[in-house]
Amino acid sequence: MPVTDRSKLTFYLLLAPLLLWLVTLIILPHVGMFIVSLREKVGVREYETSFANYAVFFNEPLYWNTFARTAYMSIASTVLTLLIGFPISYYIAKLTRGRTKTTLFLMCLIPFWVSELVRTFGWMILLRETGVFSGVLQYVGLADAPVEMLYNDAAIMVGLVYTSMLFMVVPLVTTLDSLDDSLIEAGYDLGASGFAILREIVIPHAMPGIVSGCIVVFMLSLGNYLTPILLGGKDSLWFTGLIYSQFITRFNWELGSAFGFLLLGLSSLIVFVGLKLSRQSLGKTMAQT
Amino acid sequence: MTSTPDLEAREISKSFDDFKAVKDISFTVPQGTFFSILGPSGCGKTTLLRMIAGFQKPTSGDLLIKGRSVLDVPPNKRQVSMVFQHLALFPMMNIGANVGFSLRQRGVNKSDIKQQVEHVLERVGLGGVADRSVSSLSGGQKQRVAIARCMVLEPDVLLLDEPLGALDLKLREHMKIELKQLQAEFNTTFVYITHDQSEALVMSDQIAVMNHGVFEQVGTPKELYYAPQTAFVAGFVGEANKFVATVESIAGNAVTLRTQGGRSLQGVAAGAGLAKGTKAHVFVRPEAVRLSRSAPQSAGNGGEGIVQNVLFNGANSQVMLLDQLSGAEINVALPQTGEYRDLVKGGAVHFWWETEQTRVYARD
Amino acid sequence: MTSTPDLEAREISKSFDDFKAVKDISFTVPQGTFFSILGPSGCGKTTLLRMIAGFQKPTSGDLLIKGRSVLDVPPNKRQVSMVFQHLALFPMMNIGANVGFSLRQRGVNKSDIKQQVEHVLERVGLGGVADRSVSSLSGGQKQRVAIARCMVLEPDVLLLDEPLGALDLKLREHMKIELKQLQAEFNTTFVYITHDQSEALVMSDQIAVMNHGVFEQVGTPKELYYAPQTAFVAGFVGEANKFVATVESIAGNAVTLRTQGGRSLQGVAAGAGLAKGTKAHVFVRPEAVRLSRSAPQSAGNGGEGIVQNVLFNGANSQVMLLDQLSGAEINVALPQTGEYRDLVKGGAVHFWWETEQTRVYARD
Amino acid sequence: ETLRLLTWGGYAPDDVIAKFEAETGHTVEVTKSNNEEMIAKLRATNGGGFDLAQPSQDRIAGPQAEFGIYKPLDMAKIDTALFIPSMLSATEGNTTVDGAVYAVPHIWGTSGLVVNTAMAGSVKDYTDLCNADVAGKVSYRLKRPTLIGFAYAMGLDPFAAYGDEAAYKDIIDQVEAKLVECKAGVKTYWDGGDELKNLMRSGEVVASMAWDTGGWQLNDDNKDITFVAPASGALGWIDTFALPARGRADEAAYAWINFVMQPEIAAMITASAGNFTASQGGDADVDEALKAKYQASFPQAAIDNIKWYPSVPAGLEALEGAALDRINAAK
Amino acid sequence: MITGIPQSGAFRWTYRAYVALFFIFLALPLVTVCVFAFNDSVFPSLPWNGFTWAWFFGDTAPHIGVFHERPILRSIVTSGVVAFWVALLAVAVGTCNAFLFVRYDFRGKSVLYILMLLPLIIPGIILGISILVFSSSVANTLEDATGLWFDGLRPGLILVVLGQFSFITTFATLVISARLQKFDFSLEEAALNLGATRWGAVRAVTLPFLYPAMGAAGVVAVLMSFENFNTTLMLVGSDAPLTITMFDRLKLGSTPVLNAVSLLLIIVSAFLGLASLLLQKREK
Ligand SMILES: Nc1ncnc2c1ncn2[C@@H]1O[C@H](COP(=O)(O)OP(=O)(O)OP(=O)(O)O)[C@@H](O)[C@H]1O
Ligand SMILES: Nc1ncnc2c1ncn2[C@@H]1O[C@H](COP(=O)(O)OP(=O)(O)OP(=O)(O)O)[C@@H](O)[C@H]1O
Ligand SMILES: NCCCCNCCCN
Ligand SMILES: [Mg+2]
Ligand SMILES: [Mg+2]
Repeated sequence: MPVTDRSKLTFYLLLAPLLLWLVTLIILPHVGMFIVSLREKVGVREYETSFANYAVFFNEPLYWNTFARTAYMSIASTVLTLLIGFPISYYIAKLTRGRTKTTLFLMCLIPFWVSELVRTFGWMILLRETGVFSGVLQYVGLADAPVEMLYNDAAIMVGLVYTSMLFMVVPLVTTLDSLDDSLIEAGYDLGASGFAILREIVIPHAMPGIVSGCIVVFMLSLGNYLTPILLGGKDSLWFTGLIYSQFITRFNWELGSAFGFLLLGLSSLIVFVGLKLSRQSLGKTMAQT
Repeated sequence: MTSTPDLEAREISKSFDDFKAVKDISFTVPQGTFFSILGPSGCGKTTLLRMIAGFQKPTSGDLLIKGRSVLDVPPNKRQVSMVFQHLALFPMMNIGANVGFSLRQRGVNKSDIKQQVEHVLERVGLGGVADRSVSSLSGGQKQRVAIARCMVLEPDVLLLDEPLGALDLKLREHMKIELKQLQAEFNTTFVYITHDQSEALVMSDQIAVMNHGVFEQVGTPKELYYAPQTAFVAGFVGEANKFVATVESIAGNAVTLRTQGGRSLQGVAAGAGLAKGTKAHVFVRPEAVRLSRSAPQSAGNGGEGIVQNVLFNGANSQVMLLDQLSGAEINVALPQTGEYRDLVKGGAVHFWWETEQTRVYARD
Repeated sequence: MTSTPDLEAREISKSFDDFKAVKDISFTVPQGTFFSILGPSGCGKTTLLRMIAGFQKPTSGDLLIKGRSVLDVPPNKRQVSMVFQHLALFPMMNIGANVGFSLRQRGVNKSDIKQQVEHVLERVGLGGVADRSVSSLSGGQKQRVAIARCMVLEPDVLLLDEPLGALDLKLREHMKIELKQLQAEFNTTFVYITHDQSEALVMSDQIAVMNHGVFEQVGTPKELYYAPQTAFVAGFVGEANKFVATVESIAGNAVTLRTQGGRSLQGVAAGAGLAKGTKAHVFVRPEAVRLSRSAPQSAGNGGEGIVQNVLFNGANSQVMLLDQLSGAEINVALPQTGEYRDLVKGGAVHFWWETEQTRVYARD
Repeated sequence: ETLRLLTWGGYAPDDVIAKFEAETGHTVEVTKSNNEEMIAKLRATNGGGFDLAQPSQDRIAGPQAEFGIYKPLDMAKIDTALFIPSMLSATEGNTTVDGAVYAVPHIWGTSGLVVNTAMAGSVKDYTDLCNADVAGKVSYRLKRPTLIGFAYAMGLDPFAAYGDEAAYKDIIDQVEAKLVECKAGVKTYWDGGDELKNLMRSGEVVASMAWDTGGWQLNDDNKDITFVAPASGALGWIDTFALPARGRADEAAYAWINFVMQPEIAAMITASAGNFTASQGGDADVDEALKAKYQASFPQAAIDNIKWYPSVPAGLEALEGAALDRINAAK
Repeated sequence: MITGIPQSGAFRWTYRAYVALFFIFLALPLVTVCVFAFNDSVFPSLPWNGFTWAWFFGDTAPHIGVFHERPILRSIVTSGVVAFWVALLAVAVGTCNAFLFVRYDFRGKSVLYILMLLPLIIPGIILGISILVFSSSVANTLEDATGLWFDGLRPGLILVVLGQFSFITTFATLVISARLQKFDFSLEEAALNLGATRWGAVRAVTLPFLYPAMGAAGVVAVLMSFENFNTTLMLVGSDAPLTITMFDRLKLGSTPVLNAVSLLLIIVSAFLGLASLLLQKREK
């Protein structure tokens, strides 16, 4: 592009909204949040700068246990989503064509055109003690009393996987679609079995899609609030829940900000490690979504 | 030696829904032959090749490799390899891993693989590149790696689906010669698909000209060029002037015709179905037409033309003449000797060609 | 008539960082000329054209259109139009809107636009398509719309950047002739870029052969083909056998040389810088080499060769000979008469060519 | 004007709103909430976004000192004659900061136990919710009233320890241990009154710590369900009217206060919320059935045993919050 | 599609069954939500008490239908207003960003690009609280300094719009950039060559080319805005958008009126989603 021939004015006019957005809505707020997280409350309207709020986190097993639990549940839901979604994506991208393909792909998207709240609400109706599954089990005689399937980790997992599926399937279908069929055929032609082709050709090719799907799903799970709270009930403990309660029921912004920062650190760290392990770059994988 | 052919097709057909892409084709390819299938886009070449490779099941007919039917053999077990149009080199592997892929699938041990890969790469003139990435190669080198990848298994038959289609003009010219040399060196049977007649002519031992799912003619390049058996082959292979004319009389092979513009032509009957009073297609190659400054006293066809256009192109220059009598346009190859280099637009010149060079086909 | 040329470049240059893409080129293009710039990929053709169109500012030098410098005229005010490589037809507009685009920019009123659009479409043989969408046209028709879109403004100069590059072989052959006819009809100056020598030869009045940012030679197609002034032009325009040899003596134009393989050659000096004892490049066109069954008694160059390969390609068939004496490989065009059709691999044949056909250039 | 009212479920029934709108021309927008969220929201908006809030009287002075989210009431604009004088002055006393009064009382009631007597007859006090025979079928809120209630049931006196942070922490620690132990038997922690009612009605929960009114309302549908004042004493609360610091519709807010404190309107609200109001003569028009239920749940001894919330000193809430979090996290 | 790989019948059958099961899994919650919108019971759960339209049109307690629920109707309007502004801003800024990133090379470009992507990996709640905390402190400072009120910086619709805009813009930028990347720059040069001014060329050629992507980005923005919860919850004032209102109801255990709202939402979203797909198809 002959930048030199273009007006500098246009450049600055285009740059301005970007900077305005990033600086006032992303960068400064995070700086501000960090500053607030360093305020230790020492009395009525009296604050001092310290790491006391972070100390609270590290001194209270509850908080870092929740932190760890949130992380591994999120990782588990990411892996599960990948395992369930990959065969589906492969089916759509490689084993169907034309109208069937479009239809199946659309069917994958439809649930996600409605809000997460509605989707979770649906699961609540299905899983609750007076809900559909319990009723069906009793009806067919597999249970003689109502069965409670809500309010446990499995329910949370179902909800998380369900809610994240789109964000896995879309990038996977996109990358698998871009895999030239003749590569797969060439693999067969050269004597490979289906499994060898999956391992040596399909998965390496789909790696950017896998990584981008995993990052997004992981972030969505980690940052989720509704699903754990509505499906997990009294065991819903989720780190975002702690942050919300600091802000919304404890009006303790200082501790809440510290928690927020810790969550941000954790998510960035895990994403960073994931990118390094898979040798992908953020810019490249995110263009997949 | 009349040993069993490497490849034999018996009345093989393929239908998609109610569209018949390949219609009852039979042919045999003897060991070591460079066999080309030449035809326009959509005529069914790829479909035929994919049936041989095992990627598509024939609707009817049988396929034999080394005399044994392979209809029930899956593609990963067939002794045929395929070079894909866009080569289908695995971008996620380096060159060595690409070439060694099939050996790994067979569980050959690592050091043997390494050795065999190096050996076959050397044979295609690419020794020592095993550790480089596919993308670091030029188009022609990629081509050779794709062939090496197939040859490492020593297949009975190598299938190639327009492998030069994606290359640029100069490289394509070069690779034509190289491919033929590689084939001769490996002495493997090649089945080569193309829609470019010059590729087929230059490389092949045998060419099958395909159209609408059938083979119109199978023969050597020279047979196809000098003795095309159908109007389609005459028009598709090589350049030709084409006239429509009405048959006035037939005597044995000799046909007399009259074009719409009123010119009388003498030709040889080159296909069945010609009858007095019917319309016929007449083909004459541009290089068969001779020029002369004065009216020639020959027994063939000819007349006087006005130069419409001189298409100077070095050794391949042509003139376009307007036949004064019939108003037909005639392309004439200018002699390489440079004789008629002075012709200019608007000038008049005599032209003529021999009866034997005038091939007449019934209009279907 | 020595009127002011439509286009004139004076010592024009363009550098990117420290890479000089176009180096001090000067040329003039008289009104109504079909002027081609022919050169290999990356030699700077597009850069030169974009400077003329105004998309790039020359680093130094001057550009004149109809005698007036246009350096300070922005592209949307220059009286030159450009046909882009991929045509750049606006897909969001129908054909009429495409062709009328420039008129709309000038504020011409609607009914006039409609009329002029229809008129220019008729001139390119596409009357009545104004309401159709661009995508409904074939490749060749799009080409003509692109030209019509430029011609509607009656530009002084029409620039074309490899407009045929994206078309397939058969269509390209056809469009060559059509483009030349359109140019003649509009009588507008065309500046045409290509890396395909056959395009340039067939269409142009004048060709500039470009290499590494400079014009190696400017001349008519025949001049370039028969009297190339540099080794690059001799190699790039048309096919040629090329030998490296050492100059043994020079007498006026006549040069005697000896190749590495030991063959003695007689040729004509075709460039400056030849001196006894220096290395030289010798070029001979394949069609200049004659074959004979027995040793010829000619004064030119020649010897006996073994057929390495027969590249049968109809009228354009060639044989590759191995010179028995020097071990050099020589490509020979087979005569169109079909005389040496019987040559087969391994056979021996005599070859010779004339001294005048042997062009010698100093090695730089 | 539009009156943006931040209140509890049932405190602003549709018929009252319709009447108010018809009489005054103001419109009312209701946001349902609870004490913590009211404070949190007003803290976030710095006292903006709403024109009238209804926190409990014990939760006003602390947050006001900390965040300054309310503005003083102009008592001249309130028709004080409409209020029961003892409640008015008690509330004034608890909500005076720096000499300014911040709240007037609206509705009062108690927290205790709602029990399905047919299935959970054994539940007489908060700690009985941990009994094995009701395991899996009990519920309570995970909020400070639960801590306080359990403390009393365990024989402790948390209100007495309000002034002594160490003593209070000790109490909370014991309660925390108890609640963690009880957790396995809890069906779910309820959040809003309607949620609890649904749980009890469907039979998924048979006993819960709850507001008195919920029990009485459930009793209409199912005679087995009723409110029981716990042995260790019900907890008494008064919800108030307070003006957010930056409300924009003070006129409408005062109009609303004076409107709903009229005895006949107060009766309508009692019908909807289930609790009695601080309106002088407001219980005259109240449904006799409700009065009967009240009397059944509260014999004189139980009334005397009600523990009224004193104002919460700033700072205790952080302590309680951490305990609640740990209970929530326990397995 | 790969036609060439033969698979055993059993394998193919199992695979298809798995795919079918997957789609049942996807459809189940939504179908359930929709079906229970017609249950003549005050709880959205079994038993099935017969069919009713009451949760849409009912006007007597407890059977108050959506169309007579003032708070729900109001929050739908609120959501619509928010979505409109978010989409408008996100598409406008996203288009500028696309031009900047696709058309210009400048120092710090890659850093800005990563920053632009960052909102994708910042949990929504953190975006929400950071904006809340920051805007509050700015407001406090300004108010202390000037004695004026800065209500726009306190939780309320403006912050909700800004909060959603802060991450939806990233999506808009990606969608529009992808399209712009496919734009053949020579089209713009052709327009210049034919006498258009720079801005005229962009308007006549580039923007029309981008319209489908801008439209698709707008629809996506509307959908994301409508369903956003995590960020909105932290920034909402007294005007609650629909998801917040529904969440409050859901926590309290509501009547099937929620199912009715959901059904309406599903219909509208499906409609919008289809529209965006059609737009994307037009791109091709
Ligand atoms: N899977 C399929 N389903 C339906 N029709 C098909 C299928 N594969 C090919 N065809 C049709 O069969 C005909 C022959 O196709 P094929 O690909 O064999 O042609 P081709 O000769 O290889 O052409 P090209 O030179 O363009 O590659 C075409 O008309 C094509 O549309
Ligand atoms: N904007 C630019 N910045 C730096 N180098 C450039 C730029 N544009 C062109 N070049 C370089 O200038 C040289 C000439 O490029 P140009 O595009 O003019 O070649 P060309 O003759 O048109 O080639 P082709 O036939 O491949 O189109 C090339 O080496 C190219 O890499
Ligand atoms: N701790 C104070 C509890 C106040 C409860 N108000 C209850 C309203 C019930 N509808
Ligand atoms: Mg094909
Ligand atoms: Mg170029």
